[in-house]
Amino acid sequence: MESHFSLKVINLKKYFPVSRGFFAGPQKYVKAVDNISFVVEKGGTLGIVGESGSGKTTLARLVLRLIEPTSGSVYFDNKNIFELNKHELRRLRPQMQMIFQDPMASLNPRKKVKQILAQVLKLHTSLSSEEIHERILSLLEKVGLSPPELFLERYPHELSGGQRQRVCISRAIALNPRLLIADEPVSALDVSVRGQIIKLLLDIYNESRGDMTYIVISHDIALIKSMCKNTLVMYLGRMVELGETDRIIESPLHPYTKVLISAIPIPDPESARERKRIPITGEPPSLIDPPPGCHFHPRCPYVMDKCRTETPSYFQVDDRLVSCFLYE
Amino acid sequence: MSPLISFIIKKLVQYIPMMFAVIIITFILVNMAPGDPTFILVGEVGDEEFVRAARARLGLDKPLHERFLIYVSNVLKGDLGYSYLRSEPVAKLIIDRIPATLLLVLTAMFFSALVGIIIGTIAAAKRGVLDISLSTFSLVGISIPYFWLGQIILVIFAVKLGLFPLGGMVTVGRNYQGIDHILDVIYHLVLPVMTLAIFNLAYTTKITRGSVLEALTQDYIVTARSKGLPESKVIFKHALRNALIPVVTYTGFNTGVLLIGAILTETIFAWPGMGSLLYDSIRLRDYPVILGVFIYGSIIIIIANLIVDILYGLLDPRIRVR
Amino acid sequence: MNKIIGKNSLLKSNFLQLLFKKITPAKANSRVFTGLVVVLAITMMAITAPLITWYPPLKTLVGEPFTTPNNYYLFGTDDLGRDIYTNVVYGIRTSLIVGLSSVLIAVIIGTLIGVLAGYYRGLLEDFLMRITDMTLILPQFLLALIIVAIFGQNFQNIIIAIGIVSWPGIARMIRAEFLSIRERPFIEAAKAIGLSDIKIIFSEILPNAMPSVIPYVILQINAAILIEAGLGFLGIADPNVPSLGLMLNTAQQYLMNAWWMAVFPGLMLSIIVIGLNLLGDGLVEYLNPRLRKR
Amino acid sequence: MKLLEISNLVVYYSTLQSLVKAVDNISLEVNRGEAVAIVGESGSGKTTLALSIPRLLPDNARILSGSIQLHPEKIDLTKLSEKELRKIRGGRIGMIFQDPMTYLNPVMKVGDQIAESIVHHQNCSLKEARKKSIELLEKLKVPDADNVASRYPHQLSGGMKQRVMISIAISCNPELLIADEPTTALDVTVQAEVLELLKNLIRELKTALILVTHDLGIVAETCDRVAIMYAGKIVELADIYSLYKDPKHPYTIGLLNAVPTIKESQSRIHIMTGSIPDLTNPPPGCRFHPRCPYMFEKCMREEPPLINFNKNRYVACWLME
Repeated sequence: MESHFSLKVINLKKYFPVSRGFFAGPQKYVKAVDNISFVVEKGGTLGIVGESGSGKTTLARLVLRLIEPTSGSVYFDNKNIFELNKHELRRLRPQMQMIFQDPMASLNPRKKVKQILAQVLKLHTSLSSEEIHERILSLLEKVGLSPPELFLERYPHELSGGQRQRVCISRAIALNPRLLIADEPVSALDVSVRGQIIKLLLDIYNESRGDMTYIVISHDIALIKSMCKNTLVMYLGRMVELGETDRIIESPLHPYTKVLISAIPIPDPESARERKRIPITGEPPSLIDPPPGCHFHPRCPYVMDKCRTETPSYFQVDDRLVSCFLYE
Repeated sequence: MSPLISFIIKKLVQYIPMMFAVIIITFILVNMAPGDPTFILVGEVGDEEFVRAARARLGLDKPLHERFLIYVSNVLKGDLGYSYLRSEPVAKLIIDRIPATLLLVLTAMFFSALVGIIIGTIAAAKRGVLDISLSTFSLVGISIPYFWLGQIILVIFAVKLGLFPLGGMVTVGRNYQGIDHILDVIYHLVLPVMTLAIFNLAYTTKITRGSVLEALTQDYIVTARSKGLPESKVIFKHALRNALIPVVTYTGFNTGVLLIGAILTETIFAWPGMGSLLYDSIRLRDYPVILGVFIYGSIIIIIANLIVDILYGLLDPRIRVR
Repeated sequence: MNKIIGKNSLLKSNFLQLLFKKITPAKANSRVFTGLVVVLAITMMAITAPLITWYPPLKTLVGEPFTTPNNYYLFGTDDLGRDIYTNVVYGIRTSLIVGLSSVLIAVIIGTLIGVLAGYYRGLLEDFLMRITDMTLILPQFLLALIIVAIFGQNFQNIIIAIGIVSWPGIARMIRAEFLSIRERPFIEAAKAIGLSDIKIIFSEILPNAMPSVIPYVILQINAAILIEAGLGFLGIADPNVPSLGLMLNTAQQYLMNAWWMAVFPGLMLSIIVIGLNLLGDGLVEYLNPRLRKR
Repeated sequence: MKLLEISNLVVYYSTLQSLVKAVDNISLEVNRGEAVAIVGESGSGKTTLALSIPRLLPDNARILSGSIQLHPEKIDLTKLSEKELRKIRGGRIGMIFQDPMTYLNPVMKVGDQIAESIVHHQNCSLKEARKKSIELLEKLKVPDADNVASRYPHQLSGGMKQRVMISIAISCNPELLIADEPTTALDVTVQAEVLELLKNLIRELKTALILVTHDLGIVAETCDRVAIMYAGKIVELADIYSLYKDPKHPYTIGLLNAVPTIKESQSRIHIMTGSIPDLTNPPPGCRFHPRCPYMFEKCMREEPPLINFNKNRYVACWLME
């Protein structure tokens, strides 16, 4: 049966054991990703938004099987990637690629741009070295590094931040992946360079004409708004809201989403000073000992008794899913 | 339980297996030795009756695992064998010598750490002035082997200049008592301590300087300065406190080096410690004593490391919690 | 001093310029350079030993015993009438052979254990690191001493014994490097493109670990040379091989009247150690990216 | 009423290869109780400018010329002796830094770190200072301040640490608070809270604020005036209402539109080409010209001065001529 889902994540969990001393009690876990499910259609775009410690990066690594899950499954083209053996997985790798937050750190400092790209191509294609050279040139051109000859022999430290991220993008798209995950693709870059990279990513998406599925991870919902149709909001490892990005920003349902959106600074003094901010106190609690019930309850302005003991399941509101008892 | 106490207990638990490791390693080595292990465990003894008795006592005719248990229990009881040549139990021989060695090591350590930390901090604070002479001193001090340095010091200060005694711990033939005895020991202590301390001083100075320099580049130093604190406070209260953490680690790590240094130095100055004992035992092929020195030396070093680990926890609150 | 060496030496050729072409703090650079010059000079002496000495090593009564240094016996003779100069030159050879070959053993064992522990983690790591930590804490020198004492005082055993006691440091270092490098995103990127473990270890991690490991290995050679000399000084040495440490052991008995027997071997030993320390320490600073930024 | 007057300040960094002109001939005034933002990207010299006021620059930086006068006495901070300056640092000028983790001493209890400053400037006993530091923390809405004061930095969350940092800065009621990217290391929700606190605090204490940041969003909510810096120069200086409504300098326009905001639709992202220039060798003429869409011939040759063309508005661009 042909499915139009490119990616289907079902009850995905990743618990990291916490190492404790000799005299500690029972083994504790950091529930970095706690029971997350979602689907992305072929050619669709999904943004994952959350603050530090929300588990969004862990989720991305799981979806690419860079780490093994505690439980759950990820179907990529109807294949559960966790059931693949090493060999099959390696064959699937070119189909799913990732762009990392810090372009400097995600490039081997001892390899030239040429070597970095050639490595990918050699691994997954049987092109001759001339063909590889040609491909590298066209790839560099495609990500806006022109003339490409200028960049072939450079080491990562000899590039600017934006150029490095372009190299990372060219590595990720070298083999025409069908799933591209961008983890905070611009947050390590200078403000004036961010626009260029966002545009490049959008161009690549548009050029693929519905072949490529995008997942963008960020703490910045504005970035996700500019790139993704749908958004998944995470808090302490759990999904709190899932739905269309514009709708979420316009009328957030979950109290955390509301707080998050009202906290974003707006570069316009008049509306910024008029805006009513939802009061919130405290900070995201420790991941090792998260509060029982709804993880957000200690900071939630709408907290009820129930929230302190029971974990809310997902409730459908219009075409959105939200994990909050207010919508029971 | 306070976090500090549980931290200390945790450390103790970590170090006990190390003590066992020493015993196990010794046992393995002895049993892997070519020929008859009796030779090594008992020594090169002519007396057949003695050898037979010793073999029985050590269970050398029994299978390996039983022998191991006997060995471990012997060592734990403090029974390291018997030095036939000196007609004394090995343990007693060594334990008698430990205070002399420790006196040497601790005196050298105390002086070099004290002076080294002060010079190192000043050198870091006033960069440029002392740098070249200090780095030369550090380099040479670290590089010259103890045993040669000791010989040179002996030739210069004792043989040529005659300022200090040629060796020993007390002047032979004069039974000094009380304060005179202490002064006499100090008089004999000067040259060997000097030999030992130079290396450690050079090393501590170097580590302290580097460590303070490193600390001075940290962001919290800017905060301290932004409070308007005088530079002396910035250096001694903020930088040095942080910089001491690696210094303590290195000092602890150096105890081993220093103990070996003391063993070598004692040989030169005929200082009646473990080193002289070891040296004589090597010449006389008194294997039980050699093994004993290894075991006791290792235990001293393990204890020193344990102390350093605990100190480390006291200095750095971040370590304690984890 | 560095300037003079720099001008006169043949070494300031392409090789060095290649090595130091990137901007470096002048101080670390000149230390590496001086160290390299000293080490190479000593190595040359060791290699050309037969050409620059006149007497066979270890041969007794090539001159009167206890001859003071003069034109024929540059460093004098010892109690048995052996030429000290000849034995010092051959002693350097011994030191370098012991240093290099024992560290080679240590590097092989250390890399194997360090890589296994650092890359594969888990129980294997716990086990290997426990062993490493235990071995590391033991007094290396005394351990080497009893190994040689038990297994016999020959040259081979000395090298093996020193190799055996030297690996834990290297293993720890390599593991630490692996642990930190494998957490860096470019390793994750390499996994994401489907690189195999072997390739990740050898082409991604190891080259990035080298800058920290190489200076450490050099300092380890130094330690090995000192252990050999120390053992010799305590009389644990192969009597058929010239050894600086053993010479100092002999000299100890005649310190009162034959100072030259101690001075020259010790001086040479110190120079080797100084050279290697300069080189190793300089490289630590030179290759440390954090220090380099300043 | 003027509080601080920076005139023609030039700060250089010497690196191994060359000199970097981090701050190049900058003049700026700050009035009492006023909140001024210095906005720029990395390498614009904004942090250097801020740090040169209390002279907390790294060793390889040098104030080459210009003056920084503190009113009303008109003392020139660039010429003051270290000893005199120490009275001002932490006393009249408080500092808040970017990363509260690295800027707090890891081996000192946070309460002591606050108290230290109080003891130094206010001549009181350590006991009193400790009491005051707990009061300060309470003022910053730190729950259980007593307990927090006796903890080490690593035991506190980012937001708590930044509050400790702020307590240190305001412990002696400074006339001027300099905050260098105070919320960059924090999460959005925590950032909002800390900014709110900071805003109320400066209003209450009537402290002037210099806020150094790259985020124009933060500025809009907290400051009265903005200085936009690019490559060591101020390119635009304005009160925030007119700046956001009607940005003049092409760089300011670019910066305002460079990042998507939740208000606008996708298509509005404006793309600034190129990247930040290398300050060892800045472009001649207007430093922004290689990236400027309105660039003309004069821009490549001559450097535009910062011209006042309307009330409190200053722009350094030949288009304004």
